[in-house]
Amino acid sequence: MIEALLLMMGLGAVAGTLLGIASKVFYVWEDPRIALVADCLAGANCGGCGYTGCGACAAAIVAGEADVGACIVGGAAAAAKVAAVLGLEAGAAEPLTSENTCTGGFRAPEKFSYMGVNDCRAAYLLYAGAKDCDVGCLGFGSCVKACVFDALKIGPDGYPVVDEEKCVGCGACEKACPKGIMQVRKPSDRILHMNLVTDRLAPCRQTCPAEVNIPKYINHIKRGEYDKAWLTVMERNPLPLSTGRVCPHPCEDACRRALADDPVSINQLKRFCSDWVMNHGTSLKIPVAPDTGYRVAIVGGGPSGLSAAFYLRRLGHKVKIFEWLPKLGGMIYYGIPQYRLPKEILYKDIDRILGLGGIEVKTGVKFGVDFDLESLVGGGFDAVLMTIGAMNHASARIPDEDKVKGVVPATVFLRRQGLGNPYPVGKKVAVIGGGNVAMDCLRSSVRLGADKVYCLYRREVKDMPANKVEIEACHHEGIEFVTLCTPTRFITDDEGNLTGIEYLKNELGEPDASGRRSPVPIKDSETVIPIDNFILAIGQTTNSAFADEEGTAVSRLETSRGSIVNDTDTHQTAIPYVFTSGDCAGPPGLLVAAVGAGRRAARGIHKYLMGEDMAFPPTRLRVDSRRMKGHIPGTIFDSIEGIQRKGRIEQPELEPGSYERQHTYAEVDLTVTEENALKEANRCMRCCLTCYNKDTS
Amino acid sequence: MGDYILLAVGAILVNNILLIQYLGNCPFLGTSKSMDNATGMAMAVVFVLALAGIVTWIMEAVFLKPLGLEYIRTIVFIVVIAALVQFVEIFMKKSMPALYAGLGIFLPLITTNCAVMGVCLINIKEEYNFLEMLVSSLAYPAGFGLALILFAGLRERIIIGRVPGPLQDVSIALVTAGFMSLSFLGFKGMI
Amino acid sequence: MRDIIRMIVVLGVMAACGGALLAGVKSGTAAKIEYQQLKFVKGPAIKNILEGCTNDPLVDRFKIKDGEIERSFYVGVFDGKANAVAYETFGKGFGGDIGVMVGVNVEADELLGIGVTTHAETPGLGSRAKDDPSFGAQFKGMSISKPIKVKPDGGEVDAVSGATITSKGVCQGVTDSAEFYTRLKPQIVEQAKAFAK
Amino acid sequence: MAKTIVQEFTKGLWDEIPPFRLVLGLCPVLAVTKTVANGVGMGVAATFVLVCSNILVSALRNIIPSQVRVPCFIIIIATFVVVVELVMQAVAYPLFLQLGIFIPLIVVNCIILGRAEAFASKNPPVASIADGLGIGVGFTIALGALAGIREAFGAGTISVPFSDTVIQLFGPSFQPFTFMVEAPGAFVCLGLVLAIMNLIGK
Repeated sequence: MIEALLLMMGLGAVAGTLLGIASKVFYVWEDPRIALVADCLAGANCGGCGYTGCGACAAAIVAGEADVGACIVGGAAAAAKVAAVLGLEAGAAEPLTSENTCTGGFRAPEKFSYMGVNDCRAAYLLYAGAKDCDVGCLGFGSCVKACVFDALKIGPDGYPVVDEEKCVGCGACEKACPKGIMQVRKPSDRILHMNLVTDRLAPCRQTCPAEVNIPKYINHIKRGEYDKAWLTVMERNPLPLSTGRVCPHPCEDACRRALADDPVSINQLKRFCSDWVMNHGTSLKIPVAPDTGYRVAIVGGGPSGLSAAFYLRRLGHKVKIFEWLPKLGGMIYYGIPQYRLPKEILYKDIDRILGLGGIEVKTGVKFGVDFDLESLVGGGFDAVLMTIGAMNHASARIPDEDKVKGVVPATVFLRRQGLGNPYPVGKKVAVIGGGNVAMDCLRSSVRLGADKVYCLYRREVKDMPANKVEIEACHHEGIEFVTLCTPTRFITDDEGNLTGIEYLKNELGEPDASGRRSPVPIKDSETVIPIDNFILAIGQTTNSAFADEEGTAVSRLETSRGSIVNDTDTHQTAIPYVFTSGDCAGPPGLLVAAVGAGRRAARGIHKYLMGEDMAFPPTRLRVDSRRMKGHIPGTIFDSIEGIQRKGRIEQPELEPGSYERQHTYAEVDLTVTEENALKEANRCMRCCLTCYNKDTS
Repeated sequence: MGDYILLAVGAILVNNILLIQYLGNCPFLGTSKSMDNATGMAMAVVFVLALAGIVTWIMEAVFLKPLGLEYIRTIVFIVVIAALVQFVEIFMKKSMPALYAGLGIFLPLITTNCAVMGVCLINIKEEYNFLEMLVSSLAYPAGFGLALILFAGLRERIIIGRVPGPLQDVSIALVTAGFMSLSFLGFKGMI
Repeated sequence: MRDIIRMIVVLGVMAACGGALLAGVKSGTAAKIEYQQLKFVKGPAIKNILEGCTNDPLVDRFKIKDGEIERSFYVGVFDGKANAVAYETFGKGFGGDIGVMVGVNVEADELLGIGVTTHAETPGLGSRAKDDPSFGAQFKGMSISKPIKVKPDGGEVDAVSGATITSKGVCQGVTDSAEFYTRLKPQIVEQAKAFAK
Repeated sequence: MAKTIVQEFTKGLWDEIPPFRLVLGLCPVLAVTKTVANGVGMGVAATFVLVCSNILVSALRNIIPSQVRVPCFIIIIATFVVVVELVMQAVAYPLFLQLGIFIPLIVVNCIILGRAEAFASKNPPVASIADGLGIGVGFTIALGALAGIREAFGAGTISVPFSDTVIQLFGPSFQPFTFMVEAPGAFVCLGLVLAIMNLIGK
């Protein structure tokens, strides 16, 4: 009796001493979450999970190798607790969610008839599966079987559908899929992802400079989920109200539907869903990653800077925007006239970005005058993004163009309009240039009271880089196009006021590098148009004079024709912590390109700050949306079959010739009705790389 | 010498601890999903059993038998094994991280592995002397490893096979184990 | 350091409580367990040897201290007289000790029979010494005072075929038991009387 | 989430019945289900240990330091296992001989340690009793059922637990399907029962 007692007591004491001392002497640090997760597990060390005991299982869960429901004994209750622990640590705002990236399913053609085991991994062993598409879903639902939360089903179209309510982001489906179709990602990961040639991308999505997931948001609209459509857009484009109004939508040029009838009116649909959210869904929450502790200064509050600020903030960095003008928006505030993009609408976009919190704004301060790189670094910023735009105008090489009264650069003309102090114009106005800026000047002049407005252009109307709809609108508003002309001389009165412009007529010669035939002036074809004002709108350059000052940090920046040279992928400049994007980093481009560049810059800065590899993977997809080149091979078709022809919806606009149209800044283009939006959304064939819905109405 | 070989063969094949004696089946099903885990587990069991066999045998010879305390053998053995395994784990984690990564992570699983406890009890029940105990403590886990690794090979194949819904996973694994057991039963005539 | 001490104390106290509880249960169940073991291990052999007795030999038992060892004797009552006892002895077999239950008529010093209780012999060969009733039956009526041997050794017992060593071991065990039986006989007779009816 | 005591009990009978739903504690399931008597005996022994250790673990859950939690649970469980061992020797010695090594091995049965860790160490004693009893009864039923199938096919009999009675199911011409009572039969039979359980669903 007493022996038993003593023996057991001795044994317990020895075991306790041994373990107690060992746990101190041989102490090894490990992730504290492992212990927290281990506490949630059953602790039986039974090995039922396939791991070697609860500790190993917890370590695997924390490392992301095992899913949160790995513990059989603990069951769903333990899984929920583990998910809570991990969620807490990973940041409550950064939930992992699963997404199916293939929309093929039954519609995707097959190479051969597969009669084997109903399992994706087994089917994959045979020539990578029967689907014609190399990256398409095989549809046997290995992911569905892998999901212990019942959050996945093979949907009616033959591909898996995620139930977002049930999905905990455990990652089991991603591991089960041999084709990498199921992607379990945090919102941050999705923001950082750039189009790859291995992705499942419709032609429109490949073409969009901002890489918006167009088929997905149109599909949301189709189902009446306008808020989800908007959130999808916001993953790539934080200025949807603005782009929805002014984007020249290169995506529509790639739309496969155009081969049957007309391209889907993608931009109008984007505008529709963003307007709907503006009017209805103001409480929608945009996820923001937990703070990283880094601060980024953005010099210039234009579209690229705003886009970068938005994504940097969503990635968890604090941002401060410095803007020299009183309002944010840059060229889209001061450049695009009210009738195309009302300022209050633009500010809805900007307010939404600032509404994330953690983005400070300082206006009325100019780089190189009020502050410089040294003061930013000294002020505790870890990286600087320069989005200073292109505010200098290009010369038209007409003598005395900067002396004659009544001659004004487009940037000044438009900015004064934006500041509420419009440039006074006479009865007759001429604008030189064929881009969208020229169109804005032309149409603004009409509204400022000019009776006769001329557009001077050295080539023909079809060669103009401006949006077709803009040119058409100019026609509607009575603007006269004087094409194939080269202005040579200003005609002035005695006081130096402009009274007319003399120009030479052109003929077209050999095609130049851009494929357009270059204009050659015809001798002795001088013609004079009487005008009161002349607006120069033939291009802009960046004012990077500050980089020439010796002895400053910023002088280490390299410039080329005024633009600040950067790595076009990472947007990093010669100074590692300085990045540039938007118009100041290259030839001025589209708003949507600036938005896309802003996100790329945000990615570059994020990778730089986090010490990760900044370079793009070699599989990066590079599409030239202007020349429509560089698409994934085999995704641009010559013809499509079986589509019932049905025209696109019209763009609703103010009645041409009406008082509002000619004399006020009321918005000209209007938002489509819900009925029309649904009609248009249903025209979308929800294309992917090669397959599409053939039965689309 | 012959006796020891006979004992070893008997322990590995004829009385295979997993398939004939039904011991250690939880990790058998748990760690056989992948070959890597199966190999690691097998090695860890050999290692721990050799240690546990020696320690428990000494406990029996030095304390339990002379004091007439055989009736608390169960509790003494399990406490000794649990403390031993935990100690080895802590020690290995710090001092031999490389070995720990390959072997050590399987250790906690072994505390509740009935194969370990079972062999220790068999050693006592069969009244093995020290050498016999050593042979048995190495041969039984060798049999465990053999069956586990063979089974893992089969199971990696079964995962992609066309298995009827209700039979999937553990169910088909058990049926497969049954047929493996049947083939091991064939060794019965050897000794 | 504090938590180490707490660990040691908790583990030690818990283990001690466990030990105490078990010791308690053990002492509470010891008698019962002994009876159960007798009933299922030695019981069949005893019943076989003392066939026809009017009492339960498993209950009517006594112990005699023989130096270091304590020996149990099971009393068989025939015709109201406690004239038979059974006791266990051990012989060396092929695979270790063989337990042999020996039944003796105290009045005549004659064997009533023997039965193997525990053994570690080869199944199917040596184990037949236990399972085959004809082997045990040969011993009936032999005198306890003379050495008992198998036929190859010049005795009268037919060895179990294929298990000569086992058979020899059993005979050796019985012969050896005669030594302490003779020595303890007075006490046996004395104690056995108490069970007479 | 809070379940009533009744729910804690009943979940062990179907939703989480070991070893079918919780695939744990397989060794005794395979080893002792040759006859119904053995199976049920094992189940009762395990239930006793489960309930007792659940009570004690639950009562002591705030005293035990977390680093030595598992060793403490093991001591508690082992103590009750030895109690069962002793009591079984005293009252059901043949069963003890039949179950042999598997009685001490209850101590390493994952179900018991698992319930101690997963449930009893986090819940008050009354709920823990219900949980232990539920899982234990479920385990017993499962063992009994499996043993019933194996014994009926393998030996043509059903042995009644806690008595010597053995019921002959078939006539004398019955050829026992010995495979079922051997080790392979145990694996196959459990696998098939598991499949049937999956088929029925929860």
